[in-house]
Amino acid sequence: MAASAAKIVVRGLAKEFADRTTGRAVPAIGGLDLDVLAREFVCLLGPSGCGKSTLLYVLGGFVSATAGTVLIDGKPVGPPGPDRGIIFQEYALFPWLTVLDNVMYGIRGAASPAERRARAEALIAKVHLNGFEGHYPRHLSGGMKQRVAIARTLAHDPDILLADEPFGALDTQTRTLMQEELLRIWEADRKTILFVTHSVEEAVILADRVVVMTARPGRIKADIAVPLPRPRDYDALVRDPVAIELRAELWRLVKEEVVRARGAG
Amino acid sequence: MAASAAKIVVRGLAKEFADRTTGRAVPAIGGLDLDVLAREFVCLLGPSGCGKSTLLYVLGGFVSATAGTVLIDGKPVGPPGPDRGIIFQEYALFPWLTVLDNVMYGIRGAASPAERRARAEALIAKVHLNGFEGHYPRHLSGGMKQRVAIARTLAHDPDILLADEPFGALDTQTRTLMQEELLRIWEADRKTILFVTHSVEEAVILADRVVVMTARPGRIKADIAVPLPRPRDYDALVRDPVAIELRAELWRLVKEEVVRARGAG
Amino acid sequence: AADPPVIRIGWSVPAQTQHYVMMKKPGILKHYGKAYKADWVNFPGSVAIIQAIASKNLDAGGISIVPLARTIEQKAANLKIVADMMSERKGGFQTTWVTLESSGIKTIADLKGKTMGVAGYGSTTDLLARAILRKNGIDPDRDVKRVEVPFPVMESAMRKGDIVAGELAQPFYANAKARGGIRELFTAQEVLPVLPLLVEAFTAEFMAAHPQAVKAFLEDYVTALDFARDPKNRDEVVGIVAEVSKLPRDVLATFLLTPQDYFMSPDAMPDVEAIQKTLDFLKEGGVLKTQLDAKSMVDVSLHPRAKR
Amino acid sequence: MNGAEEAAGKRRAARIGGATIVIAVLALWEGVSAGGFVDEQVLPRVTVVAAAWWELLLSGELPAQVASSLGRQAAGFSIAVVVGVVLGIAMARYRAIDDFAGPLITMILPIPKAALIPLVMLWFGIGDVAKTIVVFLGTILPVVVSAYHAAGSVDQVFLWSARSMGDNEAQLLRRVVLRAALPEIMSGIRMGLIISLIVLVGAEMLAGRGGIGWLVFYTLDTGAYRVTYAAMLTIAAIGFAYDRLFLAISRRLLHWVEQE
Amino acid sequence: MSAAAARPAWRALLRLRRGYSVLLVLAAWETASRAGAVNTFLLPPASEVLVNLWNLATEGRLLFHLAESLLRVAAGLGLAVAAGIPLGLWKARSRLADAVLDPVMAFWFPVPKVGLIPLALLFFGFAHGSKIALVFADALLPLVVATYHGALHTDRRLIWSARAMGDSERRILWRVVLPAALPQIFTGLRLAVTVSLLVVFLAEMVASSSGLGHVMIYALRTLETKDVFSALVTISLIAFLADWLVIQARRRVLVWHA
Ligand SMILES: Nc1ncnc2c1ncn2[C@@H]1O[C@H](COP(=O)(O)OP(=O)(O)OP(=O)(O)O)[C@@H](O)[C@H]1O
Ligand SMILES: Nc1ncnc2c1ncn2[C@@H]1O[C@H](COP(=O)(O)OP(=O)(O)OP(=O)(O)O)[C@@H](O)[C@H]1O
Ligand SMILES: [Mg+2]
Ligand SMILES: [Mg+2]
Repeated sequence: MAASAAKIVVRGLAKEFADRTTGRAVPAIGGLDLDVLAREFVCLLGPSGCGKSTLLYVLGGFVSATAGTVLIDGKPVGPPGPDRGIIFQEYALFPWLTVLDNVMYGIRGAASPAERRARAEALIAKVHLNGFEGHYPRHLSGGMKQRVAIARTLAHDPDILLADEPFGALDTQTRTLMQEELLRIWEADRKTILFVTHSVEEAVILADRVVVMTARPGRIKADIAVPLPRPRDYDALVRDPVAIELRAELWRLVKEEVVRARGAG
Repeated sequence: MAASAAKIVVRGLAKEFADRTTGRAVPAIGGLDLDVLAREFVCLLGPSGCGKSTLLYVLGGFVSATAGTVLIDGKPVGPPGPDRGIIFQEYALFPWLTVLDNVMYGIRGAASPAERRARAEALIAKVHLNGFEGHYPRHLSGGMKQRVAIARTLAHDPDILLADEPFGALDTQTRTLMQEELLRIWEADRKTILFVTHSVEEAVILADRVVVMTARPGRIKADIAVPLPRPRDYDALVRDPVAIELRAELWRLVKEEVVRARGAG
Repeated sequence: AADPPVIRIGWSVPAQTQHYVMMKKPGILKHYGKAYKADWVNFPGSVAIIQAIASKNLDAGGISIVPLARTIEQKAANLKIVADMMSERKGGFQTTWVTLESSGIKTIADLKGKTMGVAGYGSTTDLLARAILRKNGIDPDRDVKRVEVPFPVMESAMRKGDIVAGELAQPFYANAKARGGIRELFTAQEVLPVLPLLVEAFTAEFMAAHPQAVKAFLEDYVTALDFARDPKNRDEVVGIVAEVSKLPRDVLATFLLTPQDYFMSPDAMPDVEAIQKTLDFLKEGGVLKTQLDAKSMVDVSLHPRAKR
Repeated sequence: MNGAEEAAGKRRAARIGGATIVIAVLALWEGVSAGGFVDEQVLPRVTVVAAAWWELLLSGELPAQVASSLGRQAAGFSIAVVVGVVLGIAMARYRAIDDFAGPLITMILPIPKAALIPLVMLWFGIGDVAKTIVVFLGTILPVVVSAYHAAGSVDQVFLWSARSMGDNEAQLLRRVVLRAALPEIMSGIRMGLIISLIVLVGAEMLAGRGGIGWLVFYTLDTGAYRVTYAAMLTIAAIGFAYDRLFLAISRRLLHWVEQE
Repeated sequence: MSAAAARPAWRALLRLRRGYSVLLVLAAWETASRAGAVNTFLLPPASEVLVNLWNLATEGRLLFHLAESLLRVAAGLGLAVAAGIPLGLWKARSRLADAVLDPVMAFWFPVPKVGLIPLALLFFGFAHGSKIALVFADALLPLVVATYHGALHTDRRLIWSARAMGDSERRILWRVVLPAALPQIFTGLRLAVTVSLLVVFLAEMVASSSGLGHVMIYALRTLETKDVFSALVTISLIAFLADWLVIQARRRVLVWHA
């Protein structure tokens, strides 16, 4: 694939954190190359602490890389902007805003207040939180907060969606419903999605391509296309031999890294 | 089973939250009965927002019930104490303490400082965080924080362990390792465990009994014993017909509630 | 011998030259350190000194007459006037109400409708000014606007045009005069020819307990007064006042110990008659509620220059 | 340009900016006074003030006054920090203490200290104890209010965690509430530190036995304004030094706090 | 129902619970000066002060002076809020602003503002201006410091979220950093209210022809101790009321806060 055609191009990306207590540098990402095409749905798998969130932060423009280049639409990644939406692993809801106001926060453009409200309410309904519009985040359960965060990011309708385990706090069934919702939005609005997940199953259901990262400092260990036709049916995939094979393969790859990380300790 | 023999007895438990903004009461739990025997490992499944965390808070003595009785060892549940350890859904690490100090926080008794330190270090190794002892929570990844929280609670060695999705932020492989670790500790130290999870698979691997809650306000929908011999092997369970049947059944039960909650919305 | 008693004595600035000399030149004093010792404590003013006396933190102090009279009236402390310190009278400086030569104000009556500066509402000079205004047909509350302006700012406020007239005490008067363009409007002469400004007062308890100490103190007090009044010491005294007040020496030199300075009675004797007149004036003005008797307030039994 | 260089550049620019402001203010001051916009008697020229300062320094008066003040200030401030933090946390945690102390604090602390002087004299005399108490009364307000609000908004899960790990009340207060509230308490202490210098003037008005605050008030009264300004600038300089010290300590204590 | 009927009285008692310490102090004060334990010249009995206060208030003179003081406090405090909060936010969010403002403020704040009263009088006039300026100068400190510290520790992910949704840094200041700092800003506001009251009375004591501070210094000069304490009690009551208002506002604005 030609680098120029890719929506996101990452070359030789490295990120070190300064550890103020010991004075040493902690390498989080160590020389990572990655391309994501426009409208592609890429899932990112990797052992805990391997640098997945850090990668998203760099792509989002929140932290700067120690080395390497990151291009978005062919241009070096700039400061955070509304073209890249992010769902943080730890939600980051505004505690002083109600659910409705949190979701409305990111909606802009020419929309009238009434339209913005309607749009926010529709999204709240999509994450099954109708009735909680007036609640403040601290009165919500973990999963509910996560769903508000999802709705908020979708509301402002970014071109690229960076999602950091957005369904991690949801029960499997709600998660399935959310996955379906996300896929619908992805197809309709033709977004580019980079999606961090811990679940091999989820990756197989959602992704065009699954990227597996090595243990810290994170690099790309494997980059595997998911050759399954869409729409994908959860129940069918349970028995689909390609899917079973893929899951086993991904499982093995991550396991290898987890074991390696453990050994390195 | 005789109520008197149970370690935890919950009868007619109800919990309403006052919603200050609207003035109405939000029912979180609505008449819940539950028994947990000593040394039993019970998993709690239920749709997002159904009151699982709230139930743990009541058992922990952090919030008081609106109605009903909760007995621990036959006595009404008292204020929070070291007999009941809790792993919070949102970690609750002390940001001003290093990983080591967080884990050492709960260790007490006659142990000398050196012993306490050794014990903490052993637990940190068990959650695969050696090398990060001197780090502060804000320098850890999501999954690493969660593992510190697990280690901290295990370190102070409670009689009853209340765990709120303790492995939610971990990749499947690390999660498996942690599950094995937890089962080892449970068997060796003969703890009573109430374990909230979103994963049907996890419940089947870990639990003696799985309890499924209804949508909000939470009640017990089903209480199902897991008739699988221990030790349970992950790979074997994938193919075990009893396990497959059980998973399907649990899946169906939770799904019903998710759908119901959605309709009620 | 036992340690001599310590007199805890309050002082303030300005116009307590006797005290400043005693503080800075104990060498000229005969009894200091032998018959008594002094603990000199500075206070922002007479009121604070009286509060300190009432709370038993002081035995004596240089006090102005209004707060002293109010204290005695309210029986807050049993204070006795033992010596004169400074007064305003002919032959010495009197607090002066001035205006700019260019202001167009010629008489007191011209002040009608104008704004004038008061250094401190409720102070002795304020009461005097009110009486004088009234005497000249001006209601101090209605016909003029009177704003409070601290002494050091008075001249500037006048030159800036914020007020058309204001009162000046020393050294501010001397300073303004030196800079020119200032015209005198009136002094308190008209209502009180002699105003005992500051007196030395002791508590009756202390006098009863340590008469010898007080006697010795007063002897030294007179010594300091004589020293200050001696023309050959003028330079040194100006230096002492400059050091104590932190004011520039050259400013003080223009008036200190000249007829432009407050009047220090050579015998340091309290002027009972003038005090009585002042008390009467205060009673008339409503500041005092009762008629006080000056004689009973004064006790010169230990004064070295009292005629016995 | 890398991040470190950029930061250094910004710091340098800031230092230059700060110095420019200081020089501009001093120049403006000199100009306003020398140009006759404000009477020189009320606002002596910078050069005159500087000369007065130098004189006071050489005569040994300034160092002596500063030394006598700093003792009172340090004592009053330290007691205020200890009492303020303890009282603030206690008020946040125990309703009964809040009910008792809360109204008293809000009613007594806004009373001008100058007005309380007679009572302070009555009960504590006119010595260093009395002055230290005035400094204490002036300083405790920001500390106690900050500690109160900070301790009242400690995240519940921290308290719960500590409780379930067996902390008793004392341990909870020391190991969790105090630590979690520390960032906000430190901001109260910072204000208290500054205010403790300001209230020296009020405290030393009580009865003069010297002190830098006494010097301010005393010369304000006599009209020796060049000394007033010299003393005020000295206090400001001490405040500046204290604030630097505070920042250094605070950075050490609060290194765990997240900052972007 | 009896419980419902009993409620108002019970509520009233509950409210009293927060005032009893003040009553205790009043009682102690009264007993001490009645029993002769303290010089009534320095501390007149509470009852006499309250009666005196009532007389002054009904005479109307006190209310005029009270209004003058309150006007000055409101104006000075208002300006301090309007300037202090933006300054604090700006200082917290811009390294340049911090580096420039920090030394300037560290130098300016500890200056005892009483020393500036003569200057303030000439610059801002003998009426309200000089007092408002002094209130402003001192009330700024708690507002800037509290806002700064509150804003400094804003969760960085909240700022990131806003950035990712296209907010400019200016907008982030108002929409994210300000609300995040609000709990501490309210602490600063509480302090600023008290400081303003302190300063206005002090300024009025040094040079003023009206206001409660003026009433007090006038009474002090003529040693009308009861008037002095009447002014002090008024100050206390005002401070208590103002503080109560701030706390109520805090409760309303910070519904989302723990
Ligand atoms: N602010 C920081 N300072 C220092 N080190 C950090 C910081 N943030 C992250 N790290 C380190 O960088 C590494 C990668 O962290 P990151 O959060 O990207 O992991 P992750 O892949 O998202 O893990 P998880 O799946 O557990 O969320 C970790 O080892 C972590 O300790
Ligand atoms: N402090 C609170 N105030 C008001 N309502 C609350 C509060 N805490 C929880 N709730 C409500 O109680 C219900 C149950 O919350 P709880 O956190 O127990 O759910 P949960 O089962 O743990 O969900 P999840 O799986 O998403 O964590 C939710 O609807 C929530 O809105
Ligand atoms: Mg992560
Ligand atoms: Mg929960």
